[in-house]
Amino acid sequence: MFTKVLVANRGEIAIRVIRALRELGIRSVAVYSTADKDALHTRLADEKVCIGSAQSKNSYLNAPAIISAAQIKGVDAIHPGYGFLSEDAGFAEVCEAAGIKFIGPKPQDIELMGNKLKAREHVDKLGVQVMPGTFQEIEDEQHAIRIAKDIGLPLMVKAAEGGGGRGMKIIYDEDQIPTIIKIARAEAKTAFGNASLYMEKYFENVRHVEIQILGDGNGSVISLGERECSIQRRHQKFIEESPSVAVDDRLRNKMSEAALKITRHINYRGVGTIEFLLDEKGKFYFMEMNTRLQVEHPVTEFVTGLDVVAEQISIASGQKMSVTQKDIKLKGHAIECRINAEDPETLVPSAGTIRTYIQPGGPWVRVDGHVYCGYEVPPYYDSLLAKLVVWAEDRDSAIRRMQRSLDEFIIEGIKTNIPLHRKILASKEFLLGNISTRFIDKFI
Amino acid sequence: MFTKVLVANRGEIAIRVIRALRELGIRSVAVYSTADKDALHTRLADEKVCIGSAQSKNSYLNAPAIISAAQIKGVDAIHPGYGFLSEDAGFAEVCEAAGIKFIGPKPQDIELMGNKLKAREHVDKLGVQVMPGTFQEIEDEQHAIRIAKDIGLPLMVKAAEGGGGRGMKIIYDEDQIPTIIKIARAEAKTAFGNASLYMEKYFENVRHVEIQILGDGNGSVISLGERECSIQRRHQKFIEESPSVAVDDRLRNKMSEAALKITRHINYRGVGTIEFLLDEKGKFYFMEMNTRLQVEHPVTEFVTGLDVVAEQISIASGQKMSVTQKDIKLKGHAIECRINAEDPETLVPSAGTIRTYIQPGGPWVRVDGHVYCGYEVPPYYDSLLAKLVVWAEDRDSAIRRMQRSLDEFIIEGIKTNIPLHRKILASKEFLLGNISTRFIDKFI
Amino acid sequence: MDINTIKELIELIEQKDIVEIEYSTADGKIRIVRASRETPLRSLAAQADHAGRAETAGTEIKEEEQGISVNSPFVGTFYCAPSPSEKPFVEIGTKVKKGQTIGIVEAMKLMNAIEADADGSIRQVLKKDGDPVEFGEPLFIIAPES
Amino acid sequence: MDINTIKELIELIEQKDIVEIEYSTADGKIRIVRASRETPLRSLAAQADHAGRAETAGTEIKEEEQGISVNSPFVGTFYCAPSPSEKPFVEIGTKVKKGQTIGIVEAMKLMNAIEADADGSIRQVLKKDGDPVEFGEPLFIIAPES
Repeated sequence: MFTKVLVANRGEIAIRVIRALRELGIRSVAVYSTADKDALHTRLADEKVCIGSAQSKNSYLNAPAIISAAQIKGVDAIHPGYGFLSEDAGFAEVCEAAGIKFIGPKPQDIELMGNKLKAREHVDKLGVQVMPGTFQEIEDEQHAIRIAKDIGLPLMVKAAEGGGGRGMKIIYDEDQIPTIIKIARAEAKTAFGNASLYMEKYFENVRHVEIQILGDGNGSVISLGERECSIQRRHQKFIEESPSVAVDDRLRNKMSEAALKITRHINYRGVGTIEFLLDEKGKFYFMEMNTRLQVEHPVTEFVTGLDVVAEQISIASGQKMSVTQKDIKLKGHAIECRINAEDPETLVPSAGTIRTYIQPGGPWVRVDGHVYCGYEVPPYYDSLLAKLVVWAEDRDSAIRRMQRSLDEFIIEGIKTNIPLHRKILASKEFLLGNISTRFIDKFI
Repeated sequence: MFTKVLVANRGEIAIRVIRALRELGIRSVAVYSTADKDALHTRLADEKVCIGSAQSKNSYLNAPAIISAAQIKGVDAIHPGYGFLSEDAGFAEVCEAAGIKFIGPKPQDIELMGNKLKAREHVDKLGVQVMPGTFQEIEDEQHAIRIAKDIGLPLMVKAAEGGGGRGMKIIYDEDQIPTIIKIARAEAKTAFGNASLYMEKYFENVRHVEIQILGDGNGSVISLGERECSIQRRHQKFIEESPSVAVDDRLRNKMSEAALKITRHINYRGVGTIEFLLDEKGKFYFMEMNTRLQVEHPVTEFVTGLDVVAEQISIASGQKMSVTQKDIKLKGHAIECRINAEDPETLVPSAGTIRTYIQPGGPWVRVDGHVYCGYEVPPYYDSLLAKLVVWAEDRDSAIRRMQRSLDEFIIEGIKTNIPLHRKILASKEFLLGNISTRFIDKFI
Repeated sequence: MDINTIKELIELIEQKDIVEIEYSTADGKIRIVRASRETPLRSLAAQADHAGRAETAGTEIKEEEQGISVNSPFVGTFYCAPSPSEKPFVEIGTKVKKGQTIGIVEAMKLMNAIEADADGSIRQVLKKDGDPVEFGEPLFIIAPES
Repeated sequence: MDINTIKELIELIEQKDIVEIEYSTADGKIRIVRASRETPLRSLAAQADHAGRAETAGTEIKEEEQGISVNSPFVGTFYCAPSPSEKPFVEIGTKVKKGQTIGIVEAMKLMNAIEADADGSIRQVLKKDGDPVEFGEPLFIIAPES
């Protein structure tokens, strides 16, 4: 097992990883930007290093600074969390070259799945249904128009190097094609350093259901069941649950088999998520794979009883998985609400000082947060303040537990999306499980 | 089910009950003293009523004020929490006479078990081994000396109407008998309104292990397994866990059978705890029964997956239990640390204003608390600030999780016992499970 | 010093990180103290009220109203008359003597007489017949005899 | 004293670590009190330090020491000389010119020259050869030429 690990992230996920490290008896090193000198992750870690200025590119995305920090602190491994450098194959390579274990998949797997076009090709060859769409990048407007005629409108234009809901545009009308292609290309270039685009069919009344997998890099890969993540706003997940009301045992097995086929083939190491689109008839399509820990991993932890982060760290250190597929049984129901610092009406991020912060508690309520009374939310980073996660015997009880937890959560000084979560949780449609990726539009 | 319930308590247990009520869809009414106008339970309840001044006897022990509050608010039932009026058979009777359901056992059962001498007699008759000692109250010093010769020193003098660790004195030497009897009698009179005393053998290297039971009042009583509560200071529980390292399946069944025999015989309704003393040879003795919800119920909730408070409320409303004995399976290991506002060296309660309050979080960590940043801890009540409870697959992992949670818990402005908890959790003896009711003495 | 200077000072105190200004010139003196910043407690109450859950324990009676507040010593039900068919004990303007019964709070079927705390006249009756009242809640304001 | 003087005073109080100013002249007198700064953050830091877990990011250099702090622009390892066998670039008292190399911070095998920010003399060398340094950590204090 590792002796000392650097956590190359901030906010709640840095704290989540530090917690796992501490429980495993591993020393933790936090890195932080000058804007984060009062951030909680720097206080909970055993050691800390300032790596750069407030802007992410100078600190949390600054690979040389992070490697250098790892070297002066003498760590065995780096945990990238999610976002930032977590899906940067180059960073994973540099870590390994510097003799520091990267707690994540092998660099070539990050690269394969990071390029959405290559990933589609890989998955298609294995006989798993992918989203109807192109397997090559779009050459020009004319090419795009031909594709549109082929697969039919509406369409989604995606950046080949995008993912996680970023770099996506919907085309409803052929006339929009030239303009949208132009904008999307420019955005992809800026955001991902790669202007490659591709197109997929856009479905309206569908669910986003994903399978959490865990592989040991030695041929053993298991499924930890599904997460229902259809409640999204601007293609960003907002509420997640496990299990999904739309998934029965048979479908769960089919989706798990597909996910395992994709990952066993590359002998996947670490945690990963296969995102599927699920239609009303129970047909599912591969969308993309995330080769990292997900924000929403706690719902899986609650229903499986497995500490996913401890398992991830332990696998990276060369240990075997503590469980086999037959140990994984989903029990009860878990729901996560992402509590963001944002205006619940306009969804504009809200920075400022937190004057009051009273967390919900009691039975089967988990809060993964990073803010506290008196903390100043800096304007530079993600707006996620806390993940509020509950578990109960069944979905109805879990919803009631989430409602009372949202009622208890008191955050003052900045605006949060708690009122919007309350509205959604109280809606009849959510209660009935009649949800789709378009669900949230009705509430804003 | 009830429509509206009054919670006749304060602090964390009032909040715990309000949470359960809210999840059950029942309106909650908080009562509070003038010292508690900023207390969190008054904010989390749906309604609130000020019932009297700061001193408990004028407010939380003021039965007429509580009944009157229940009447003006039109509630169906009263939940007494623990402490205060929870084991007052007279209060339970007055509630029922006023047409308000008392969420607890039948008054006669509270009375039977409330008088420790009567309880001993009841249990002895059923063939369950009770603590060696007297079945009648001590008449005078001479009587006490005769008993002492009979059962041998050391002895424990207890108040017949005491319980919960209060009103107890140890006698090591015959010469001490007259003095201790005199003091104990005076104390019992003041504290419990009844000067009756009795004597039990005092064992030194023993454990306090209790069985949580749940009865529906219609003949069905089930056991929710044991809690190990040996870590005590001044006969007050400090750390609790479930299961106990000293209890295997066979012993668990035997202790559960004894507990069920005691409670089935009186057709017990609601939650209750049978406290046993367990010696090194695995022999156990009945000490007393608590006819109410216990502080440490969360450890049972964690290992059974059952919401004990919801179950208690639901039974009181006349519903059936949601589980049968065969549904109860203990999974993993849970530990609770009671976080008190007290000096960790002297254990003197510490009132004052909380300047910083940052709770631990993350996977399988539960905090049942009632304070917040800026809250002023009043000097009138119990020093319990929060119960920190963790769960993990096994005891070692649970201990590590508790250690990291204690490390994360930041409370400033008042002194707490967190440093003492840390010391205990880090000790080899605790890790090995070599604990007894005398354990904590080594740490103070 | 004219009103505009004062306005400017107030604006300054509001914009900047200042709590107090004392300023004297030949023609006068002024001291401006900024309202204390909201404490978490206070704002918490505001939030709770906003959520519509917590109810106010009672109207707070300000000292400045220059009356003596008679508060309920019990939780219970307020009655303004000895029985429904009778006239109220007092009305606004009624002259009262210290110790005189001016209302009743019923708790658990017991009728507790509420007495005037001082000689004077009833300035306000804050509760209606049959209203639930909490411990310490103001029932009457008496304007004391001067 | 006019409103502009007051504005200037307020700006001063904000820029500097001042809580209260009282100022009297022939034509008047003013007292300005700044809002208190103490936040829970501060006490949190105290606790963390007390627990012995969080390490201090670096020595804080006070303004009063009247020197210019040269801070590390990188996380890495500090070297005071071009190579182990050579003499340090500077020592206490060494006269330096702005832009002159006075140390090295190595990050990922890259040697980054640390340059003097101003003409002057080295007042303090805060790190020893081979010390790990964080981003923004002070390495030298230069007493500027006056």
